[in-house]
Amino acid sequence: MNESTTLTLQPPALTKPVSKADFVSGQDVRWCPGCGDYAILAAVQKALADMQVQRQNTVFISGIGCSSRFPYYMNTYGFHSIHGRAPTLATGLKIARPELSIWVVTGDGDGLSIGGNHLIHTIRRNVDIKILLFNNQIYGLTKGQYSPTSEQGKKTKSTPFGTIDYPISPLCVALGVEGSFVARTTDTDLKHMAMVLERAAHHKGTAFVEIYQNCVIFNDGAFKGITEKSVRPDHALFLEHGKPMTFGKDGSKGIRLDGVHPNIVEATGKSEGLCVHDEKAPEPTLAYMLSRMRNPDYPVPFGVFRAIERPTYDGMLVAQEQQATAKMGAGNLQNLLRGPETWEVK
Amino acid sequence: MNESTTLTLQPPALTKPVSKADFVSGQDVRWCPGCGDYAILAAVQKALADMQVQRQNTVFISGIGCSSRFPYYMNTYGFHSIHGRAPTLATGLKIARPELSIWVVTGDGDGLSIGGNHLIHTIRRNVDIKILLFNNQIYGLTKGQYSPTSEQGKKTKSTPFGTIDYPISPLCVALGVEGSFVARTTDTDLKHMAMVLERAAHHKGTAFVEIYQNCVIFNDGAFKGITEKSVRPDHALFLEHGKPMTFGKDGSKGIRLDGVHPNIVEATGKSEGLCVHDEKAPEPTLAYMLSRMRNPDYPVPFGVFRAIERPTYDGMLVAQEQQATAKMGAGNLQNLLRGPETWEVK
Amino acid sequence: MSNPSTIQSAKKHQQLEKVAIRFAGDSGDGMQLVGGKFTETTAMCGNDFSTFPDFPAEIRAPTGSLPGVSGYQIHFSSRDIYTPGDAPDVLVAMNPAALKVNLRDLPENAILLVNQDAFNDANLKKAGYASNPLEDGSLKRFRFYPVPIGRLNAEALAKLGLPKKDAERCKNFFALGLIYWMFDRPMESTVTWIQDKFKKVKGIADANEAALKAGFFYGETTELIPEQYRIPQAQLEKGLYRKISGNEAAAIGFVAAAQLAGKQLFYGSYPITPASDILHELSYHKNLNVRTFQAEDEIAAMGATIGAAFGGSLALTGTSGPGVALKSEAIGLAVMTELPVVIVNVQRGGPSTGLPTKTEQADLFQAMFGRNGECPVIIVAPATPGECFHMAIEASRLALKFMSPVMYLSDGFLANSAEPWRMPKLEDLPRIHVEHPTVADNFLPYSRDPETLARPWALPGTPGLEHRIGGLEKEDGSGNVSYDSENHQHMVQTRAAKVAGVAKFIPPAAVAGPPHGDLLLVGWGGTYGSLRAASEEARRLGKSVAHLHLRYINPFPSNLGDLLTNYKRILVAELNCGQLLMMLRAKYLVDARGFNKVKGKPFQVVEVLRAIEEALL
Amino acid sequence: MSNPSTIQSAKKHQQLEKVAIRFAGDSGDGMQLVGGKFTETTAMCGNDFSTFPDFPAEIRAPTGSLPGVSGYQIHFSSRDIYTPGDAPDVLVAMNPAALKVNLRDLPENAILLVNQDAFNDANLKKAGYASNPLEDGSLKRFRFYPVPIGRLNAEALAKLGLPKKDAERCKNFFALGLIYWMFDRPMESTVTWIQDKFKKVKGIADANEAALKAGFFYGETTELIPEQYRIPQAQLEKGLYRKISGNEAAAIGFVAAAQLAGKQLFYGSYPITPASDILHELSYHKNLNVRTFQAEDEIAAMGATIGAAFGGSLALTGTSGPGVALKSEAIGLAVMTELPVVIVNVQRGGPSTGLPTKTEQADLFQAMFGRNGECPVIIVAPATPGECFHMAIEASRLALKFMSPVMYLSDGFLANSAEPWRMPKLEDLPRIHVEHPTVADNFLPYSRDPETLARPWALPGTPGLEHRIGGLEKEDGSGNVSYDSENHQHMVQTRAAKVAGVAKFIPPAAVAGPPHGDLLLVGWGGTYGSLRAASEEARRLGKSVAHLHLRYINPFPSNLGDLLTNYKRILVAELNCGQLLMMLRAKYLVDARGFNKVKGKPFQVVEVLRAIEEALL
Ligand SMILES: Cc1ncc(C[n+]2csc(CCOP(=O)(O)OP(=O)(O)O)c2C)c(N)n1
Ligand SMILES: Cc1ncc(C[n+]2csc(CCOP(=O)(O)OP(=O)(O)O)c2C)c(N)n1
Ligand code: SF4
Ligand code: SF4
Ligand SMILES: [Mg+2]
Ligand SMILES: [Mg+2]
Repeated sequence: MNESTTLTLQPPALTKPVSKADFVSGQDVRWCPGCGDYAILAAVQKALADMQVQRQNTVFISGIGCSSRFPYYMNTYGFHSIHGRAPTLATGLKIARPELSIWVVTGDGDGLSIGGNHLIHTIRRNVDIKILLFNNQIYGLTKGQYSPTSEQGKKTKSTPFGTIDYPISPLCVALGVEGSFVARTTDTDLKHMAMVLERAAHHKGTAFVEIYQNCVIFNDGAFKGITEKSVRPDHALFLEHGKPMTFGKDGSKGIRLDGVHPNIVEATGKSEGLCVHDEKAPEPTLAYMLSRMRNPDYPVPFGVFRAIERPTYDGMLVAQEQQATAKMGAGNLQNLLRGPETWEVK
Repeated sequence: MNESTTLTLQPPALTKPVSKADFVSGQDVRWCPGCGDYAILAAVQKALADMQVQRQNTVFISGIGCSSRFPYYMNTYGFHSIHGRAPTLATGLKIARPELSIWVVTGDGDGLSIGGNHLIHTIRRNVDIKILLFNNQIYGLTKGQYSPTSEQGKKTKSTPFGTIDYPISPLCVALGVEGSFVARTTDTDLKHMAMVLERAAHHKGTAFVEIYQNCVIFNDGAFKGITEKSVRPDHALFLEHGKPMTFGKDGSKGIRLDGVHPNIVEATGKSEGLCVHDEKAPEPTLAYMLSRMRNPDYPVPFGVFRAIERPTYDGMLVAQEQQATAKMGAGNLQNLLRGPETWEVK
Repeated sequence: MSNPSTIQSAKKHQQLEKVAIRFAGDSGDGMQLVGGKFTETTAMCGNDFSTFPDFPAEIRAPTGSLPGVSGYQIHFSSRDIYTPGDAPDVLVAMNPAALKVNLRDLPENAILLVNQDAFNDANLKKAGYASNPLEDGSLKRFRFYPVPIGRLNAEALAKLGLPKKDAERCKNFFALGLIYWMFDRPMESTVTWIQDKFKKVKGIADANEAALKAGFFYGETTELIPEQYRIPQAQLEKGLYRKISGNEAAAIGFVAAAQLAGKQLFYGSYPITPASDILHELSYHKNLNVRTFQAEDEIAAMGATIGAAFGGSLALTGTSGPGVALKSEAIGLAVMTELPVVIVNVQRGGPSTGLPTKTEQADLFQAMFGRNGECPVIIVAPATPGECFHMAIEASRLALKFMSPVMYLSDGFLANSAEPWRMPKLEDLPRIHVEHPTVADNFLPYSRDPETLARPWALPGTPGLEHRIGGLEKEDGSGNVSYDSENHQHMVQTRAAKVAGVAKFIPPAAVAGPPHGDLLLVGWGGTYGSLRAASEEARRLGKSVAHLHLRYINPFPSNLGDLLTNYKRILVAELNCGQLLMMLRAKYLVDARGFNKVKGKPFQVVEVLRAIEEALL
Repeated sequence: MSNPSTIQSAKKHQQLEKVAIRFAGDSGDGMQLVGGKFTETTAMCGNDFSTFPDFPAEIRAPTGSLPGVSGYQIHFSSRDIYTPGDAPDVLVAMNPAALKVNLRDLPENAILLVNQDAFNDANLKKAGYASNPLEDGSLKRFRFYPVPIGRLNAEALAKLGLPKKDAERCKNFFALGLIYWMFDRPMESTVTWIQDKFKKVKGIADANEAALKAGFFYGETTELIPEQYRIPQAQLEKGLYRKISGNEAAAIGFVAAAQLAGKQLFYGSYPITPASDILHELSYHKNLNVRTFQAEDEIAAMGATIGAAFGGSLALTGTSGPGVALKSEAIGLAVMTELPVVIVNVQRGGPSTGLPTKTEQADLFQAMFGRNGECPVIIVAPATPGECFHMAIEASRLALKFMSPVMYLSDGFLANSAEPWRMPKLEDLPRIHVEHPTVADNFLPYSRDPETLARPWALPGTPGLEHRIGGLEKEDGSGNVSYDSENHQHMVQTRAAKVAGVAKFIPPAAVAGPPHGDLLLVGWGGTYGSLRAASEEARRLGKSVAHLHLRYINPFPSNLGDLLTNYKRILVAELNCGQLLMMLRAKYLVDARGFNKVKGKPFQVVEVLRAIEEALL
């Protein structure tokens, strides 16, 4: 129905191979030294090169925020739009040009605060675009107010006594509207990022990826307790389809279900009875359960939570257009002007 | 922390008892004859009277849509605001006046299409307001375009060849952002509606209630297959806390879990092994699973999916204000003007 | 202007020049339907006509209530006609509420045809009548004909054995039949339509046909109504005609524009009265390279439209005033990124939710100024329903030529009003030339065409032209983000100059009437008909009055300033508090005065005439 | 105006009237900090001053890059001062990028103090210098002092044993010390601040102190810099002073207004540059009955503000232009429901995202006209940072008195610029009288105060006053939904009349300068300082020029039309393309001309002076 994405990922034989450097736009990168955005930029550029993506058929669209400067640094087509609205531009562009490969880059404020509605509607429609949400749990560009993902009690510029908002989980939100591809990765793990990005690129439909991203200036170390090498085994759970869910040093711990409730159990050696990850489960309940696991009670899951196939919005649109045209015949402007009824004045 | 809602529900001894008629504003009701909105209006007026709610402390706020005309017909304070924004007015009012009992009335278009973002942020903050979403799976007021809850393939004014959008489930969305009270009822069951409305009224925090509502003009019979007396037993599942989930004639069928997946089983007589409803489960996974059950594969659940207690936004706000004041002392305008540093010119 | 006195002393088959008929009843009474049928027949009879429906904001307010009244007016004539008529010469009132709501518009001696069976106590009460107006003599100043439509209709259908409710539903056709007789119109096309429409339920089809004929024969056989009128054919320009409303014309106009430009038409919209019909219409044309997107809100619709424009579509969005408010931030983005988008605003009564089903022209300021920063857009405004078609092509042409957002200001009156429209020949429509760069050498996304100042429209998919745009200020030429202060000033001026330069590519303004004179009546948009009729009437009365109607509002036609100096006085008539007026005064420093009305209704010809007369004192 | 020539032939302890110093360096170099410290010391020394920071849009662009340069200018004087100074008399440049970015503003003979250690190849390259400007003779036209600040600072701190990186971070204080010496300023208060600020890390505190002193002593002991200057105390009005920026003043002004009205202050906002600091400031004042709400977006912030106003708070929202665009639909709702809300727009460079950290006055049209329908709001605009306080009280007073939205137009310059502010005495501040109806008999939510046309503000919680409001047109009096056409016209006129009537309750406009004359210079909002200074200078040069500065823009003060007739020419100076200009021309039909600048920067006094001179030709 909609094979366009695949097409753009397979370069025609005659095109000369692209390298990571081909994706560097040459504009000065203006993030703070040490910002996690650099790692993500490098990972995206590398992943696209690895997949031999065609630059001219690729478009990066962002909103506003530090993260949203991303398109300037990609030597593809790009659109740095307005705060929260990137998914809407992406949807319009995809409808007009289904053959393009379209990526949305957004932040936790851009995507979940002002842009939350567009995000959920894009995901539910399953428009074939890839959404990367850089989650640094803070508003970076406006200099440090809390965001919808900031932990409760956080003291920020706008909450000197601590926030009282409950944080939102980007993945829960995506699953609340039946995201067909939902994943999480982190700026500190280039290999994992590459894997998730490639999976997202190949997914047909909306691919929603949350990327933990460190803001060195306003929220430094937000994910240290999860992603830093030394604590990672005990605090992160790496999901693999069809594999039992284990974590801890040498897979010493595992997740077992009690009803719909996940329990942590000892798991050394044996994996029986452990919950087996099924990213293809038609119902998203398991993915939803996983998306709610967080420190300190649970390890934080990384990887692909859900990846199911279902017709894309743009695919169905084109199909409907073709069916309608097949049925009614090609349209004719003169007939259109004529309308249902005419009369002649002589 | 926030006992305001309870207060307004308990009239002082001196007030004379209110009747359903007291809640009738006397303005001409302008819905189409036969519209489901009438039943909901009557149910709400009756429920408030039954709870002896004080009219002057009650505010109904709506957006735009047929459903959003609701406040005009309630003899309480009321605000018919603009499309999709009712939760924002309610939030501001609740922050300013936590002692008021505030109800939001919205539609599937008003609440989930243009207003989706405010809805999810209000729910996640757990602002102590009651949200009634009249779901008729259509845009009534604008004369029959599809809404975010319309079933796929629906032919409407704006989709003569059928919609290609996947519908959104209001309850999944509410659970995606951790709604503390999430329920569903229907305009065809006055008793059930009354029960759910009373539960919502007594909940401290955001109570989100989806009400199936029949639009006789543009989507007549949308829920007939679920809620009509004759088919109801087989197509609806009425949830009760602590009770096994059974449905069908004489409770002949039940829901049993296979992992996180619900299966329909024969259940006559015995209820062992059936999934027991737990609206108080700290994790919303079960409620999420239920919210995804739909015809024809499953019966559609009605009742309270989730009802947990957690501090409200307004409660925490007031508490923080009190703590800060206790710590810093009552503020002083002159000190504020003075600022951090002064000097004198003599 | 149709004047009731013209039909005052009518006899059998009296000939009239023009008549305005208003059908009024409950929302459920099918008044829009029979109005439409009468219009079609009128069209076939070769009259010029203009119609205007007036329906309630509620879908279906309680039966018999005042807010539930729905009306449809048709003005038809043997000569050119410009408006649906100030006041009806004939009013058909199907119930007390319809009578009450419409009576105040009815001039003395007008024909008043009433379904007397609906005047029972319950209905009288709902309409707030203390006594029955049919009996208390209050209708004496009209030529008043009470007809027991309910009973006659029931009797006529009795033999068909229909359920009572179904039979009752046909009474609108009874009324139509009676009016057909009164104006000596053929029933054939309506009968054909009925049989086709209800072909699946033969019983209903036959019942409606029977009701229609019963009404006709009732007129013919009873002596109750003494008069019958004939309105001869109009001398319309030769050609193939159809009936068209402004929304229909706009919709197909944009389809035509896309075809003329060899482009896909993208329409992103969120339903809103009175613009939704454009979405409905466009969503049918899947075989004409039209892609419609019902967005989650107006902001999304605007964002998607910008995305589609970036992708190379002729990208359009449509809404009404509140929706434009929501789009305004994103329109600014389209201005900054210099992408060709057209924004249709079918204006309605404001502010806020206002009067959603009523007409107004109060969003001109919003179109001009309703964005942050110096943010100019091109503004056009069609003047008649049919012109909605041509201005759609114009709006598209300008957007594509200048790589600029264009605001297209229609209104609730134009949207729903209908008139006969002579279909243009395809070959007469102007091709729209669009170019996309393909050569990578020295490509600069913000280089400019020296003539139009437009930047190149490089499309994703073109190898070597990869570039990035956005809402931050851009360096001219490269399009890179620039915080440079001189560049900012330069770009602000360039964007302004680009829009100002459009004046060189649009037709000069032209007046109807004397080239010099005492008064220039200035208007814009949907008020054309009333202003045109009033100014013609004024000239007929010997006044030195010309009429200037603006279709291009930003920029103004370049000869506008000069034209204004040719008249002693300038009267700017608008359905707002003086928006164009302010722009003219500020720009040309002329002491123009305003004639303003904000009642949710079009101008009446008589009131404009009166204003002209007062302005000439 | 400070002129470099005044310090040209300086000797030890030369006395000057005024000086402008600009500190410039990398975003990470702490220029805002030392600028602020210098300002505090200047305040203690009794000078009048005005400051303006100029920081990059990026949080921290790459070290050493041009977009990463951050600047802070202070203009201080022994006399009244109005602006932060057109051009610096002294520039401190901490690296090549800072030099490059600021050099074009530096007049000949100005003092240029450079950290020569930062001029290595890497940094030169980042700044795009082909050759080292310190060595190629290009700086000869300045009084140029290269100082090895990096090395000197390192040496001074060597004995403290700090990590190299930490020591290096102190070099801004070295520079500050040197400037303190140069202008003969005491170091005590800065030393106290340092020790307090870093009291938890004694090593850092001592290092910064040592750096500061080293800089001072370097100036004192070396012969490198021959001059030292003294700027005597200014003759300021007696009283207690503090330093205040526009955003600070606005924030505490609204707190004060709420207290004066006996109301809770509600502030609903979504962060946006340059308005966020108001949110930050207000969120502290939990013990002053202030409730802040960081909403999910600007629409939610506006909605919540309306909700809070309905509940009886003094309800405020704040944002910048793009945020106002988003709020515009809901502002219309506030107009229709006639609720008292204040909308603060701290204007920034537009259109679209534009130049977020730069100043501009291009949102006046948006404030006036940026909504659907006829939708008038009251508009006020503070003229100086300190006045942001008083206009906050005024805005609140008008909103509450007239039950109307009020737009408060600040800008990026006012927001961040600081000046000494004489604290008002509490008892001098005007109480704001607010009444809420409590009697149920004959209560009508849209009845009107005959004097102000305000409707009553009945609060939820009041028994018997239950009522319902909304965005549909309302019947006057009852407030019920009304589709009646006469009522609509009446309500549109009433809302307009209400806002127009505000003119009776605001002070008349007053000019500075001759009451009649050759030229009237008109401005509004944050440009006051430059216009005031330029017009004073023009009068000093013998020109017949008066200055009129508007704080009330809608409605205009009632004497404005008359005032305009007293001058031969009118020049309207604005940081936009002529928005107030257009309003004045349209309303008063005067041939006013515009002096306009849209560069993201305030007016320079010299350029206004030049414009005045040209206008007089
Ligand atoms: C309409 C509008 N409102 C507010 C802003 C100000 N703003 C810019 S970015 C931003 C939030 C950025 O946070 P996030 O999306 O998390 O991105 P980050 O900077 O953290 O990468 C805000 C509030 C804006 N540019 N436009
Ligand atoms: C900003 C704005 N956009 C669009 C509209 C038009 N509009 C009014 S109600 C509505 C949808 C109503 O659907 P729903 O919320 O489901 O309510 P229902 O009428 O079905 O009860 C729309 C699109 C509007 N009033 N304002
Ligand atoms: S502020 Fe934070 S998110 Fe933004 S560029 Fe700097 S480190 Fe990165
Ligand atoms: S259109 Fe539908 S939802 Fe609206 S009032 Fe009529 S029946 Fe009810
Ligand atoms: Mg962020
Ligand atoms: Mg609905």
